[in-house]
Amino acid sequence: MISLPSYLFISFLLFVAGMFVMIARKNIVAILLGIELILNSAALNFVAYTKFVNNNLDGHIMSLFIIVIAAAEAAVGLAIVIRFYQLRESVHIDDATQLQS
Amino acid sequence: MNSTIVSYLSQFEGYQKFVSMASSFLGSNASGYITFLVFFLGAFVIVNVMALIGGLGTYAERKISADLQMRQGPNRVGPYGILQFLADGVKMIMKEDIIPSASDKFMFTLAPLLALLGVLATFAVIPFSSGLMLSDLNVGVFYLIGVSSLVGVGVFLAGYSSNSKWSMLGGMRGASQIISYEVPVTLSILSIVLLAGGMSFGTLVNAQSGFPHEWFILHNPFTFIGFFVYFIGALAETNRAPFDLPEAESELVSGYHTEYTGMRFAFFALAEYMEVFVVCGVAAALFLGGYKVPFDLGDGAFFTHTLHLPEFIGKNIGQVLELGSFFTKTLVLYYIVIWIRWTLPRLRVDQLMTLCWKYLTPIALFNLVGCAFWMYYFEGKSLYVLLFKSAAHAAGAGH
Amino acid sequence: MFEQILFLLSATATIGFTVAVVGTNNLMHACMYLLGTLFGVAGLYATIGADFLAATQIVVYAGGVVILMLFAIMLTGGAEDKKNRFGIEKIPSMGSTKTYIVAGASVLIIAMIVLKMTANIHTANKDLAVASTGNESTVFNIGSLLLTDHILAFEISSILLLGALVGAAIIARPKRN
Amino acid sequence: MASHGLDVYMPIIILMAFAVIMIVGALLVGRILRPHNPNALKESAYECGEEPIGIAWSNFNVRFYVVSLIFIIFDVEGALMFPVAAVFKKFASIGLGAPVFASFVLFILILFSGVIYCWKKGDFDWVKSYRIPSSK
Repeated sequence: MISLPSYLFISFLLFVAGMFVMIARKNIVAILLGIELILNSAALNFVAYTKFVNNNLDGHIMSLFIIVIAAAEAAVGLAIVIRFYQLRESVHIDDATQLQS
Repeated sequence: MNSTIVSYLSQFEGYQKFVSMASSFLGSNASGYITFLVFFLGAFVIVNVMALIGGLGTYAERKISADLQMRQGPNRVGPYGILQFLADGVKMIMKEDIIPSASDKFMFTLAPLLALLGVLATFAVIPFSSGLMLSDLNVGVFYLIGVSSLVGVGVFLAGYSSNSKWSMLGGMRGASQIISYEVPVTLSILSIVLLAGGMSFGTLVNAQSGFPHEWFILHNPFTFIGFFVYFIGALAETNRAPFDLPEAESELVSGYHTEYTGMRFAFFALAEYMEVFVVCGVAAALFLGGYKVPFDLGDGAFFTHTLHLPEFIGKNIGQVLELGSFFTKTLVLYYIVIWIRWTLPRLRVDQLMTLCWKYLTPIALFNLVGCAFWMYYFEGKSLYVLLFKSAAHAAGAGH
Repeated sequence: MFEQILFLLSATATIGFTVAVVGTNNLMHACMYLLGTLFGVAGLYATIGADFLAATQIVVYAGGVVILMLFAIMLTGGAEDKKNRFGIEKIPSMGSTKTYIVAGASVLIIAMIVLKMTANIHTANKDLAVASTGNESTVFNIGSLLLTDHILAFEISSILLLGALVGAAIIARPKRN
Repeated sequence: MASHGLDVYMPIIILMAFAVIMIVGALLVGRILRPHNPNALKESAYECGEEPIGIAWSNFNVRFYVVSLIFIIFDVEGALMFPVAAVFKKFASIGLGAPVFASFVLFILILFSGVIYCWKKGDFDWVKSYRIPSSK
């Protein structure tokens, strides 16, 4: 039961859900939330392949750095959202049409 | 060797016999079920004992504060009022459960659950003794840091979901305070991990020994400062006075649990008192030798070999001594926490942030570098060993 | 036995909470469901023997990213539902029918492509599943790898974090005028 | 008995289940015991006896975000440093203490420069660091 395809399937579901959230939502914070789901699915894939295919720990290192980058991305992304909100009083993605405030 | 409660029990013949008996009774290998049963019973006992300690904590708090202020304290229910917490519990459960109509009901229910979940899940790795440790995770301390940060989410949610201004202010303050002080706490734990060479509580405790000079607090000057950094940070993380800004009565009514009544409020209080025990236990395990007993009495070899007691009894006497050692250290720290609460005035928010980011975090980083240097330069030998060696060397040279 | 139970619990939590994240229309609730998903993924890591990654997932996500997101939601008007001075809804609805249709269609296309690409992995499963070994701790191996093979990535990640810290602080800090 | 590797996670699941059971059980038991007669006044938010004005889910100061930002950077830093700290002893015992110490300290120094930056920019001064952002 616990085999590579089961992990890949969960990872696939996470990816699809993240994709759906990213496209369907209009709130920038919700879009960042979808990105977190996608990054998680990628990290899960790395660990699953590491376990079932090549059995060294490089996939773990990769997932560790994915988590690091996800945290950095969330920090910077949410900072941009907050700045955007201060300027335009909105977190609607369609309002973000100008590069300069 | 992972020293969980199951591996401790499985070294006795009776347990093995019981497992094989159950296996033949069930017709299949029963060790999995027995393991589950042992863990379940162990977790049940630990949760109940901790809830009792949490309850007694409220009693102790009131009694000690009364003592410090030359009052009587609770003295009606039971001898010396010791059953006061039961009366409080009964009162809490009889109280009407009010959910504010403007609140977010789902979050309002979720918040105490997260706070309690964050505390209860840490009990899995607390080393009560070498045998009574539910699971010796390889990432023990790291796991504990992660799970206990759920309490911060719970506090924030409690403040958010109530839709009351006092609660919201308390929740924001509480969450930012908890996450801020997690930084110096993590860094001081990191320096101990560096010296012990492992993250599991088994490794961390076994790197120390029974006597104070073998504890990590007296290992080198950096860990000595690190203990105080950890302790101050842990005080702030549990929202205890002098860091009780999230629930500052004189400013925020009751902070993040202003709108909570009855059992929901009781769970926040219980989670807080249990978390105080957890951070005191971690301080005892990391810095004060944990469950170690002087002269290695804890492993029971003395009782079986010198006093010729049966192995089962000898080992269990050792375990009881270890439990006593751990609980003594933890409860002394618990007393100090209460003592500090009733002695020091509350900080202001800006002082809180200044203390965390301008003092504790740089000090903790400096400690970490210092411990790394100590590890590299002195190969991790403790100050005592170094001094003793140099003294012996000087004495040898003198002759 | 317990391996299966842990896997089933984690997988159920992951999938269930992910569906909830997709389904809910309340951003705060979505954040909480995301917390559940992340815990489920941590459980999945635990079942593959990646104990350190499971703990990292809990520390970084449960303690860090989720709180950061909750703060950001509060700082961008919380759940308050009103129009701003441009007449735009301050907090937009989580999506409209149009976006749901577009998202559904693109997800379906991606799903078909991915399933087509990975169709043979199910048949190749027999060769793949043999490589799994015991569940020894990964902490020391990860530490050793970080200090030997991946030392450059380790150091550069600190520069990345420094950049993220400085950049995000500059962006979020209100300008003094 | 050779305990299976994943058994160490069993107590965590059990304890989490206990937490859920405690909350649900107490609320269910309480439902039988306690009175239940709500009214609008009881269910309104507490504002010292006044009628609540508006709702509380409003904007907060950005300082909270900057603090949590610094926290998450340190959290991730901790996640990277924990395994390195755990193997430090092993590397030191085989005579590789110096390079490991150097890379470890370099890592800390790079991050500490970020702390110094935020310190200098006044992100840690809770009171006087910001004016209220003026709405244009």
